[in-house]
Amino acid sequence: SGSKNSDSKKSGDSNALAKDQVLNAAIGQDIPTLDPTQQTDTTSGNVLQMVNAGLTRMHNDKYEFDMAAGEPKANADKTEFTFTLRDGIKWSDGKPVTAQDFVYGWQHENDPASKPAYNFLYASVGIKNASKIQNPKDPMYGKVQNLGIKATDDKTVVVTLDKPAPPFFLSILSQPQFYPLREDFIKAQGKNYAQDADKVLYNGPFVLQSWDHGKGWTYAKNKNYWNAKNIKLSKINVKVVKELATRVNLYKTGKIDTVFLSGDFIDSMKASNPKEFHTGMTSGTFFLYINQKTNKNFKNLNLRKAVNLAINKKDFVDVLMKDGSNASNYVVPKGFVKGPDGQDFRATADNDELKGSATDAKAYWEKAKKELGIKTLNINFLTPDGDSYKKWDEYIADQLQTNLKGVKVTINQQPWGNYLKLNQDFKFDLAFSGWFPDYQDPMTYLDMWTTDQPQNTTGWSNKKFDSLIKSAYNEKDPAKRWKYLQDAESVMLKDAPIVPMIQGGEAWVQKTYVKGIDYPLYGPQVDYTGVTITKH
Amino acid sequence: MSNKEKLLEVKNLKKHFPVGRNLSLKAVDGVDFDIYKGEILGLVGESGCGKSTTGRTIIRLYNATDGSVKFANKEITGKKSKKELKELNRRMQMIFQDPYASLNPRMTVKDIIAEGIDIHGLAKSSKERNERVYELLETVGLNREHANRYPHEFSGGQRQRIGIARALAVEPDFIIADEPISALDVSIQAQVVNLLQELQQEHGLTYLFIAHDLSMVKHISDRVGVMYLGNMAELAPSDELYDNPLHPYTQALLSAIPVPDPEIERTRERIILEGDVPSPIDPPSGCRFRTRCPMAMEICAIVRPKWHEAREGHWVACHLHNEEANETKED
Amino acid sequence: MKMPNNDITNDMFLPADIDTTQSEKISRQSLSFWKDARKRLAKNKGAMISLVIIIFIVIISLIGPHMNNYGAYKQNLHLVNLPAKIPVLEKISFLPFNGTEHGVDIYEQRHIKQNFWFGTDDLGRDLWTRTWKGTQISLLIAVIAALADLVIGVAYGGISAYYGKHVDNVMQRIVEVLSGIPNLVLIILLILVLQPGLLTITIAIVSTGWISMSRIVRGQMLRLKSEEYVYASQTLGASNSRIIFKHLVPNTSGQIIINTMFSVPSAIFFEAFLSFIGLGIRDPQASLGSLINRAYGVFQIHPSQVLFPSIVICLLLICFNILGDGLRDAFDPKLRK
Amino acid sequence: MVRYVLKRIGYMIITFFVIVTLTFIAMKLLPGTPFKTQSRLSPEQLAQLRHYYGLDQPIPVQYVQYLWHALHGDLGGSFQYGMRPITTMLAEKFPVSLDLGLEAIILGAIIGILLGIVAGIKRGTFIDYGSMIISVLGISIPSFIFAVFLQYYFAVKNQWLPVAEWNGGISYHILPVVALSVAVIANVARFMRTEMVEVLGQDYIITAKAKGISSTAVVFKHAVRNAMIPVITILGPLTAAIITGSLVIENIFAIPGIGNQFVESILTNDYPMIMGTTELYAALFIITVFIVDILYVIIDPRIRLTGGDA
Amino acid sequence: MDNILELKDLHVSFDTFSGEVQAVRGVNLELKKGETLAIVGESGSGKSVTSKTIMGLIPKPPGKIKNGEILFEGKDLLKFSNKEMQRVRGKEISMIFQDPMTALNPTMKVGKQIMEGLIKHQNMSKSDAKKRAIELLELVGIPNPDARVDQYPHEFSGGMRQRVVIAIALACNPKVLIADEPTTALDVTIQAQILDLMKDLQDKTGTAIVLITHDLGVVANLAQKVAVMYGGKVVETGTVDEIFYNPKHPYTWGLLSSMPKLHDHSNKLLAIPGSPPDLSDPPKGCPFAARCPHAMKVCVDHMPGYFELSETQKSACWLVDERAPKVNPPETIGVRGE
Ligand SMILES: Nc1ncnc2c1ncn2[C@@H]1O[C@H](COP(=O)(O)OP(=O)(O)OP(=O)(O)O)[C@@H](O)[C@H]1O
Ligand SMILES: Nc1ncnc2c1ncn2[C@@H]1O[C@H](COP(=O)(O)OP(=O)(O)OP(=O)(O)O)[C@@H](O)[C@H]1O
Ligand SMILES: [Mg+2]
Ligand SMILES: [Mg+2]
Repeated sequence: SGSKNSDSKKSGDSNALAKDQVLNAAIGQDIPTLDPTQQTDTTSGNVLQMVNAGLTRMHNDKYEFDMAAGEPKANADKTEFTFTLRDGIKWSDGKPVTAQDFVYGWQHENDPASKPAYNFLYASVGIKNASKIQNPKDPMYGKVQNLGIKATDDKTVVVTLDKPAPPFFLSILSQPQFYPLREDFIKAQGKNYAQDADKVLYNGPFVLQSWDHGKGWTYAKNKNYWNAKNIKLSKINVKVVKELATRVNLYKTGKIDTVFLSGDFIDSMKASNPKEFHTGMTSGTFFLYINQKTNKNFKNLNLRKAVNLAINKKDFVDVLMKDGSNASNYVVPKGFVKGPDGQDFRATADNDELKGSATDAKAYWEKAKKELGIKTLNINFLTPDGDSYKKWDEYIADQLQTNLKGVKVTINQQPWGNYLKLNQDFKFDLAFSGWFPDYQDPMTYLDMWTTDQPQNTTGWSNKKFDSLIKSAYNEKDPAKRWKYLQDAESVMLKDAPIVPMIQGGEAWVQKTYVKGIDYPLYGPQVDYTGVTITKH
Repeated sequence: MSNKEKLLEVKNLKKHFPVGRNLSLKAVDGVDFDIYKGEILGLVGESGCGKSTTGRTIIRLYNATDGSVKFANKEITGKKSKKELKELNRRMQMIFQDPYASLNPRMTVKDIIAEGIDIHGLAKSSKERNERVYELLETVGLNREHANRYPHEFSGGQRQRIGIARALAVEPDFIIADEPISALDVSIQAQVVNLLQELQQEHGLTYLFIAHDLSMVKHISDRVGVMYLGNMAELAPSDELYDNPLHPYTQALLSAIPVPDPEIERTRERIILEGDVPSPIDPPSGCRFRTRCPMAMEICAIVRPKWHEAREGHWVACHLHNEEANETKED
Repeated sequence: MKMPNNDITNDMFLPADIDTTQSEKISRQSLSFWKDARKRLAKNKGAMISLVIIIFIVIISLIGPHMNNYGAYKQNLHLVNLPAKIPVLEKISFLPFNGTEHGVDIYEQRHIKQNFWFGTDDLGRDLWTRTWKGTQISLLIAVIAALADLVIGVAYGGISAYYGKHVDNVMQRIVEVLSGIPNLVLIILLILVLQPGLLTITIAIVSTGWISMSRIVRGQMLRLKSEEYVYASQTLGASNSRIIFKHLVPNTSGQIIINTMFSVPSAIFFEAFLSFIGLGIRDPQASLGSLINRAYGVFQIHPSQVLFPSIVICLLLICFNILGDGLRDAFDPKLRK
Repeated sequence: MVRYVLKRIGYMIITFFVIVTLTFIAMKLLPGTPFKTQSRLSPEQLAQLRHYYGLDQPIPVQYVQYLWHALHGDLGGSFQYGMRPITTMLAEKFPVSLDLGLEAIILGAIIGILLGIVAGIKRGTFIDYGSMIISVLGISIPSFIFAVFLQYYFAVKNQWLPVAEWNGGISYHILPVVALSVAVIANVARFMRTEMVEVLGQDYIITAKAKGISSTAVVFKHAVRNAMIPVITILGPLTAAIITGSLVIENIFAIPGIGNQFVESILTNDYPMIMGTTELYAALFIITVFIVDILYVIIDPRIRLTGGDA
Repeated sequence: MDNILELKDLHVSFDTFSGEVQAVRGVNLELKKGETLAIVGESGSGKSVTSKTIMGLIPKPPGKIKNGEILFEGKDLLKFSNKEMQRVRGKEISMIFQDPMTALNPTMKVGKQIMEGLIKHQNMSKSDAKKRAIELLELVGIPNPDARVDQYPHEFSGGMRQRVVIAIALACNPKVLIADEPTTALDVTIQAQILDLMKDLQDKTGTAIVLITHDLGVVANLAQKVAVMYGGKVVETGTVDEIFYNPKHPYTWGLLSSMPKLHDHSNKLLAIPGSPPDLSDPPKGCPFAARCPHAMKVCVDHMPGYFELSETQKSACWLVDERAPKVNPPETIGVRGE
């Protein structure tokens, strides 16, 4: 994650450690769920990655082997991997973590009866039979015993895939959906499973010592964790405080040691606490869908370009976001993944396809008007509702209306569920959307734009793009594959099927005595495993 | 008097108000009396004995529970056509007790008085209407400048006179005056009573004059009826009633009234009644008065005394006078 | 006999011609109920000041947005989050109009020449204009809601009281059930279902607002129905409509006006409340509540963004309440002689 | 009395049933579906999910099921919190809200009553005007505005009190309770004053004075008691006000109560949670009004209920 | 001086919306031990204000005592402090009010209301006070007093409540009892009970009574002396016989002849025309002048002083002046008995 301010990244451990290794933090939202099968959101994901462990773990922007003792043995065409588990790995109730726990965990995740929320990751990686098991129309539906995972003994997990493993195979195994689960415990808990801190078993760096719903939770160091000696924090107190202003006040009054900032608090804290202020980038990208399926006007490339260039993204990030977000003309974010050449994807990819100014936008608009024979254009701008969106929507609408005379934008804020429905039904002209990576590979940002992908709610279809993506899928040579992906992105950008807006950033303050908090671009949102508190 | 023409005949009139489940308040529980044309019939009794209810039921403000009321030989209880009702409303009027509550505070005196004129279309033009109002104001001793004022600007006596003017506006034959003076000061009472008397003489009106002040009732009325707990206890010409009260209740009532004459008061013997009037929801059996009657007999608790003419024109409902009951049986 | 006073001369002992009709004369000026109430209200300083403030706010809310040409929706990201600055008043240190925030002159710091009287918001929109536009919307909602309460409440209460018996019974049972629901819950449900917006908010507020009006009207009508003057009118043969419109309605009108006067602030409050929890008017439209909602998160950083709409809304609520109190005192028959 | 109570309970049940039904209908009318990751699900998977949650059943069937489950204390699971049972969540948060609400109402009632008494006795004086100004302000100024300014001044600017949370310490309670009780204070004070003025004008106060007992005894033994009885009647509406207030106060002061949760569930379309909270609020309100009515009957010796209309 | 209570030139007014109301404008009264003085007069003539002033119960503001003395056993009550007044109230002077329905605290047990005064003035223990309360209830003729002490006022009928009010007033054996229209709200039969009771009690305790009423019948029944008030002034005072049989003031005449008599058969009542004066702008001269059929020029501008007609009778009327023309009272006046 080279894009981060250098000083924000794990400042050196030069200072002497404080006696109490306790970190206090606050967050806007309670933990939605502790059940990995139900997890879909970052907060739950973050907690689960702190208290549980899979075969691998994301740390310092790379995967490390966690429950797995080391590199798996792979067959020649990379469709079968044999993992050996570490010695002495234990659940928080003292029982060992076994290969069977992995089998049960993965099967449970794919069992329709457990109402999984995010199990399509299995299909993305290509775990054997996963897509069939998940498809209610398939005869194999729900037959989890056919899933490509086996325990040959207590320590050995064999994973089989439908096709050669993608490059992100090992990193995705760090996600909660691939965690081991203890069958006996889950069955015993029944309905109560994961409802409270003591209704879950832990095997990660921390355990949840307490979870006071709505108030907050406390992590304590997990003494049973195999790597416990490298975990310095003994406790993390996280308070749930909905209002950012209140969280900031808690920080200011010394009640918490770190807090994320947004909006106007960024300027104010930057000014008042410059030494404690940090920004960084995330792998979240934001863009606008342009619906050219039901709105024929948008089939016009000049119009799409006009819309693209009419919005001053720099002002957007500098004035409205201020959190280190980057105005983006691309779809694969910066600093997210390095290629076989060791270079960041963006460093070698096409970055300028959609560059231009408001003047260019006007020119495109004029052309488009002529070509389409229109004078005015009404745009239904669909967005999810939410406080932060309000401001962004307003800005985007205003930019379009100001820079493209004759355009009238109607903002249509909808609750999330409804937003999705309207989006999928193509009932919009522009739609605000964001994308977070499911796995650490450019593909997660690109394959969604192929023809007939459900996520491609633009109606854009490009044969060349489709074939490049297909080639990338089937290419075994990482370098060639890399090239395909970069070309695909370039093809896409030329055609401006969407309006890339920004690559998200994050701004936070942390007391100077807090060292080593990591905010990786892939993996947990905040990684506490390397944190230390120095004397203060 | 019986040769005179009957204007109003009330027979076995009952008015029960429902209170709660299965209970009823027997405000008026079977009263009989007649009013002759041109006379003033007084009605007295203690508070809550059903005087107002009787008056209001006669004028159809309440629907009678039972019994009949004939006005000028026509039955007036039960369903009536709009026209019949209107006619009735013109011929029968009411004056109310509370001079503060009986005038609409949002209307001018003129509109209040003219309400009847408007409803019955008695004036052809607004000029005629005004003239009529001024005339009525003068009749009741007020003057035309008062027409455009509001009720709250008047004193109690003045308001009461406005109420009278309102009733007179439709030129009724019969007026029910429900305690028109009890809210007024002594000196003002006389103003109103005198006015009512003058009007009666001038216009040949008939009154049902309700009051709880026996001396005033006796003063103004030709005949007086005494009510007790929803029943009529006694009815007789005023002087006869005063000189020869038959019912123990009437006797007690008469003796209880303090007389503004120290000498009489010093020597007077009173009959002091024990206790209070029982509840009309659950009245005593037999004679209603028996619980407080100094002369109660066994029969009083069992048989309801018959309403009969004990002497000529002197009606009473009391077992003490029962033997005469059979002799003077009425129609 | 003792003669108490010697200034008295003999000729004074002649009969005086006292016109006895004089004694019936009313010397005071004739006052209708309304005039009387108006006079009383005019005497109530608090109410009059409140009325003046309300009128003032209404006027400014109408002309305010036209007093500069920034417009309510015009964004400018170079002018975001400016504090309030008013040329002359900036000299008065205790007023928040000197363009500084936490001791820093933001205008100077950012080299901004224009003045924004109430500052700007996070999209650089002029808050003076938005505040008054918002006031317009808040007042509009409140007035529509109050009028709707009035119409529905009077009709419902009137019908219920007038028809009485079974109609009344059924209608009152409905009210009883409805009033058992906390109004907030009903309002929120309605807004959720209907989607926030000016009309929805109004409907939601009215959905429970009319109940108190209907109760007052019904109670009043029932009471009036057994007033002697209504009986008097009945004995005169008055038709139902005459009784309703000549007697019942005019005598209920005071109560109706008072209640309407109180439903205005309550509607303003509910609108603000809904906006505050995020169910209010949607941007770019603004109401006082939505302005506060938007700015309250940054209260510590840019206090003026919350301050002005808050002041306006508090002033409105206070003034309407005081005016309502004043009206009640003016109409209250208990105080009448 | 028994009959009256039974009748009231009957009404309570009907009202509650109506509310449950209304809530259910409202939720069914709401746009969108509860599934957050819809975009990644195939239509088949989606149908499957709908089936799991019973959403593919006809609405009347869903309604009956909902009622049946609700009757067994099962209000469903929160969409926002991994299907965590609503009942459990409410049970966790309710005590906090109750605590806050009770503190506010008790504080508000005590201060309000005292203010009202003083204002009523010292009618027309400076004290009277002072307390009436306080109560007009309290009634007029929305609690959220008041809370924001309180928090800024006492916690942020001067740091005399904690900014937020509800940690059990008294100091954590002061600001939210004060913010929430202003409206109570104001309403109670105003009402109490009116009642005091009314009562002090009653004949029995003159009787008491004519007995020669001291003015304090007249005020406290005769006036206050009689003036306070009607104050009970506004406790019902005040509960509603407290509920309204707590929605924002809990949010502003980060108090983990149901109000806080309710706002969150509204903003995240957590339908089962909205329904559950709505029903809890309704029940709370209905029961409070009921208790107030019964209390009134018990406290005021004049009312004797015989079963008819009260 | 055997006057137990004496009022000298008492002036009381009230500040109201429409200016100062001069409710009492120079009232002089005397009350001897054990005697009953009746104050009669039209509504608003200042009777109640006078009595409340004696008790020190005029609300200030809006009321204020502008002038005068109230001598109780020679001491001026108006100079008493609030504490001292409390000792007088209920113990030395007590009061009964017009409306028994509202005169009792609805939320306090009847017994407790009686006990309060006893505990305060006679330092009785609670149990003694309760015993005494029961005795008092028995004394005023309430059956079953043991049970009744623990009941609330609403459980009593109007007549019984008035008895309770009397019991409260008499609890500490006061020297003066002021009864402000004690029977006006009651029915005649109940009124008779109460009047009887009051007479009875006066015989037993020797309390002096100031009886305020509209009803001349009640006056004739109960009083020894009468003061007639009009427009905030006492216009005539004398013994009952003097006032009833030999009144000198035309207002007294009017009062007497506007009431019908049961035994009298004359047709017409004598009405006093017009309405009483507006006390916020009282007439300069005699307050009755505007309604007086015999008014003279002097009456309009000069308030007559008291003409002493006998040792006990005084009248404030110019007609009594020797320069005035001779006017005969209405013929109904002066007829004694049947
Ligand atoms: N509308 C009503 N509903 C129920 N009860 C009523 C109604 N009107 C009168 N009553 C009851 O009927 C009884 C008789 O009342 P009514 O008014 O006729 O008495 P009254 O003799 O006129 O008494 P007063 O002298 O006090 O006017 C009373 O007990 C009264 O409470
Ligand atoms: N608290 C008060 N404030 C203002 N005016 C008052 C007050 N108390 C009495 N008055 C006025 O004083 C005058 C005398 O009143 P008071 O009560 O003594 O009359 P009253 O003779 O007792 O009449 P009533 O027979 O009706 O009881 C009236 O005009 C009345 O309006
Ligand atoms: Mg009556
Ligand atoms: Mg009086």
